[in-house]
Amino acid sequence: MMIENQPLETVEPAKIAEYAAAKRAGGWRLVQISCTSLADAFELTYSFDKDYALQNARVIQPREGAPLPSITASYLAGFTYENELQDLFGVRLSGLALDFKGQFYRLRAKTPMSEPHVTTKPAAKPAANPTPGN
Amino acid sequence: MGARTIIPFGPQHPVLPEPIHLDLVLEDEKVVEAIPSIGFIHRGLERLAEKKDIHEMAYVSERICGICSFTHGMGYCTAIEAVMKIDVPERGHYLRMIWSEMSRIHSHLLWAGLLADGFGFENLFMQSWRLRERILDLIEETTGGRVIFGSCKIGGSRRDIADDVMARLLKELASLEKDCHAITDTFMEDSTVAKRTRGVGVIAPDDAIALGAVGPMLRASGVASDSRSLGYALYPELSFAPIVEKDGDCWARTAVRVREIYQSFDLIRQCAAKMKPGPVDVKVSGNPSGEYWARLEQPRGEVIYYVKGNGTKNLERYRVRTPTFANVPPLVHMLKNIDLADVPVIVLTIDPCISCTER
Amino acid sequence: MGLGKLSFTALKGVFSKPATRRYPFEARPPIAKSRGRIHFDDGKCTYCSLCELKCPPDAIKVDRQGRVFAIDHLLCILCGACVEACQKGSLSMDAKHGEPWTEKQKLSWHTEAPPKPSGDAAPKA
Amino acid sequence: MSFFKKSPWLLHYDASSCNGCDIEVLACLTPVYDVERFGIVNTGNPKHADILVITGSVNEPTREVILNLYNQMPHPKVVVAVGVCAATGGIFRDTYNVLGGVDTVLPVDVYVPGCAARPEAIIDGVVKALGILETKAAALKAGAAEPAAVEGSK
Repeated sequence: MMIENQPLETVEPAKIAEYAAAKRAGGWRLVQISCTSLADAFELTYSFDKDYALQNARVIQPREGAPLPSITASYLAGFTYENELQDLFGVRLSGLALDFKGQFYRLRAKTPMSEPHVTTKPAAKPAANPTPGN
Repeated sequence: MGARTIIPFGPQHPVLPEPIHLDLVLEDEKVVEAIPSIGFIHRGLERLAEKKDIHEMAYVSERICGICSFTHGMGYCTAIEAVMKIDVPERGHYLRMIWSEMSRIHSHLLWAGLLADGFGFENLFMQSWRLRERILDLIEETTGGRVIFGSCKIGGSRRDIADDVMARLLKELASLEKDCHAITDTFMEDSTVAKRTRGVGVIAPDDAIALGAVGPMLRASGVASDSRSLGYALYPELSFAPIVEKDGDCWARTAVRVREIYQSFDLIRQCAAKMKPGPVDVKVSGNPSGEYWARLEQPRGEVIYYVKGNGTKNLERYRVRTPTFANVPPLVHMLKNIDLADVPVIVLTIDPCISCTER
Repeated sequence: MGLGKLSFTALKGVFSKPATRRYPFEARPPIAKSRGRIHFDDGKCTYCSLCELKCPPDAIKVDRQGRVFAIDHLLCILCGACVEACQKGSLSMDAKHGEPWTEKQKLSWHTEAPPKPSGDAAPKA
Repeated sequence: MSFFKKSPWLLHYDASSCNGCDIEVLACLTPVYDVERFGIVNTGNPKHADILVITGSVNEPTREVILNLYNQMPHPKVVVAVGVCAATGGIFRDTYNVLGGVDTVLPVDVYVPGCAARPEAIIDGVVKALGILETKAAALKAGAAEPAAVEGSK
């Protein structure tokens, strides 16, 4: 099996729109945007593809502070990912071409993925009760 | 200019077995805009990685979607194996490729049936699904499940295919391939199918790239992009070339998928010829630490599994970007300035898989 | 479609076997590997609870002290992880699918501890 | 099993299933399983339906849709929960957007186990539901009051 080489470079949050515009001009394809909730920031990764080569851009967006510029000006396809960031994580964005304002996903709880990762197995499992007989 | 009307499409709609909601803005019979809204079947399984350990997540991954289930399990395992630097035995890879190609055949036949139903060709729908049952029988014989295979695990495959079963499988596949021509010829040559699909929902190559289309959508617009060329599993050992059509309309997307059915038959035969006896899995110990973006080609297109391990038995982050999610912007683009009657056909030609999209 | 092909297709339809399986009047022979239902053989179980540990949806509950094995078939995803984990062969996969239920049931089995050959007191029931 | 007096129509809704059970419900209608042998027709209209087949666990947006569909169906009606997700939430019951099985919202008459439920199991479940449907129809004929519409409690 081949393990892909996946270069990762860090980009300032304010510069991401320019970065994406440069990628678009270079003929790259937007592959995905993913987000991980850290304790005090969101760790976003923008992936681009050109001729089967992957390039990742990492953005650390603080929870407070200036909203993240949208990349929908260069990649319209970004609107699904960015609305997802807004709905699931509560990342604030500016300049979205198509803003659903939190209505893209219909959720029980607001921004359910915003909490940072916790590793706990639920103590009480609502599973079968071991009662003798039957 | 007529008055504007908004017609809600879905969530419960006879054309789609799954719920998706579109607000179609109409001017007389013409759709001028479509606004999607998803989330009806959002479960939030990415967050389940906190509660289930890495081995259990393989089963959860398979249940992202019941149609492309095997590739989901395989993609997750590929990502974890890349992080943990696990070397899967050769036979394990070949088995995975055979099952993933079998699931491609079953998915494309299923989709062909749904498309036929979408433009009212009931007979073709029934015939496609009749053939699909034969591939499902083969899947059941080799894996034990019809739609959820449960055959992939971190470190290899959970089952082996015995030689006599393999011989029977190849024989049955050859006969199935012969029978497939009857329905695929209808898709390719029938004038009623062409009337509903030719020139409908055209997407230009540049638009397809800008809007992030993947898989058969992108290939139907003339862009040769197939993640199997990336070299995951043992695809570099097999000879194949991405199938490309140039028109970018519904007919071209149908043609790509129809030709992929036969490509998959060919790939299974190549795998069977190259397979050697040997172990199918390796023992896995330890926990993943690091991150990886695994890219695979599903029946519906490129899929991405991002895993981030922090050295515990639970992943810190598990993210899936499924092909239908990437194909939503092109769908919205295609649904502009078309007739209302073409909406189901266009929606179906992206091969929507909503449970994938919403996870 | 030419007339020749048309009549050929029609004749083929008349003389070929119907595709329909006449379930539930005739069930087809089960495929050996089919994952239909988890079967529990309480004679062999040592209540080690390995299956409980491996079960992804937590459908199995084992009480080691009380020697009770309980499975919720309406939670079981039929992955077979418990069958692979079971060292004693008390769990197996039945090829026949489960019956539909009108009420939720949890099935549990309880066995008395076998008389110990030496020393140890029998576990509390 | 006897032949049925009525031709029961079926309405299928995917609450938040993984598609596996949905496809198997559809497979029941195609040539190999062909439930139309029993007069069962898959309809898209709740006002024509007798049997509500639900796949997948219930989450917040689908809860309202299910209630809406159920209350539009005429009496007598039965609900069949297909697959373990529809019964209990299955492997997804710990996720944040899932409320649980269909019985958290509606009275369920038949549970079909399996992940994904096989077409044979679904046919068994629907056949069992037909028996319940006839009992309910007989009770209505004998003068029993129509059950009230199910209200969603927030």
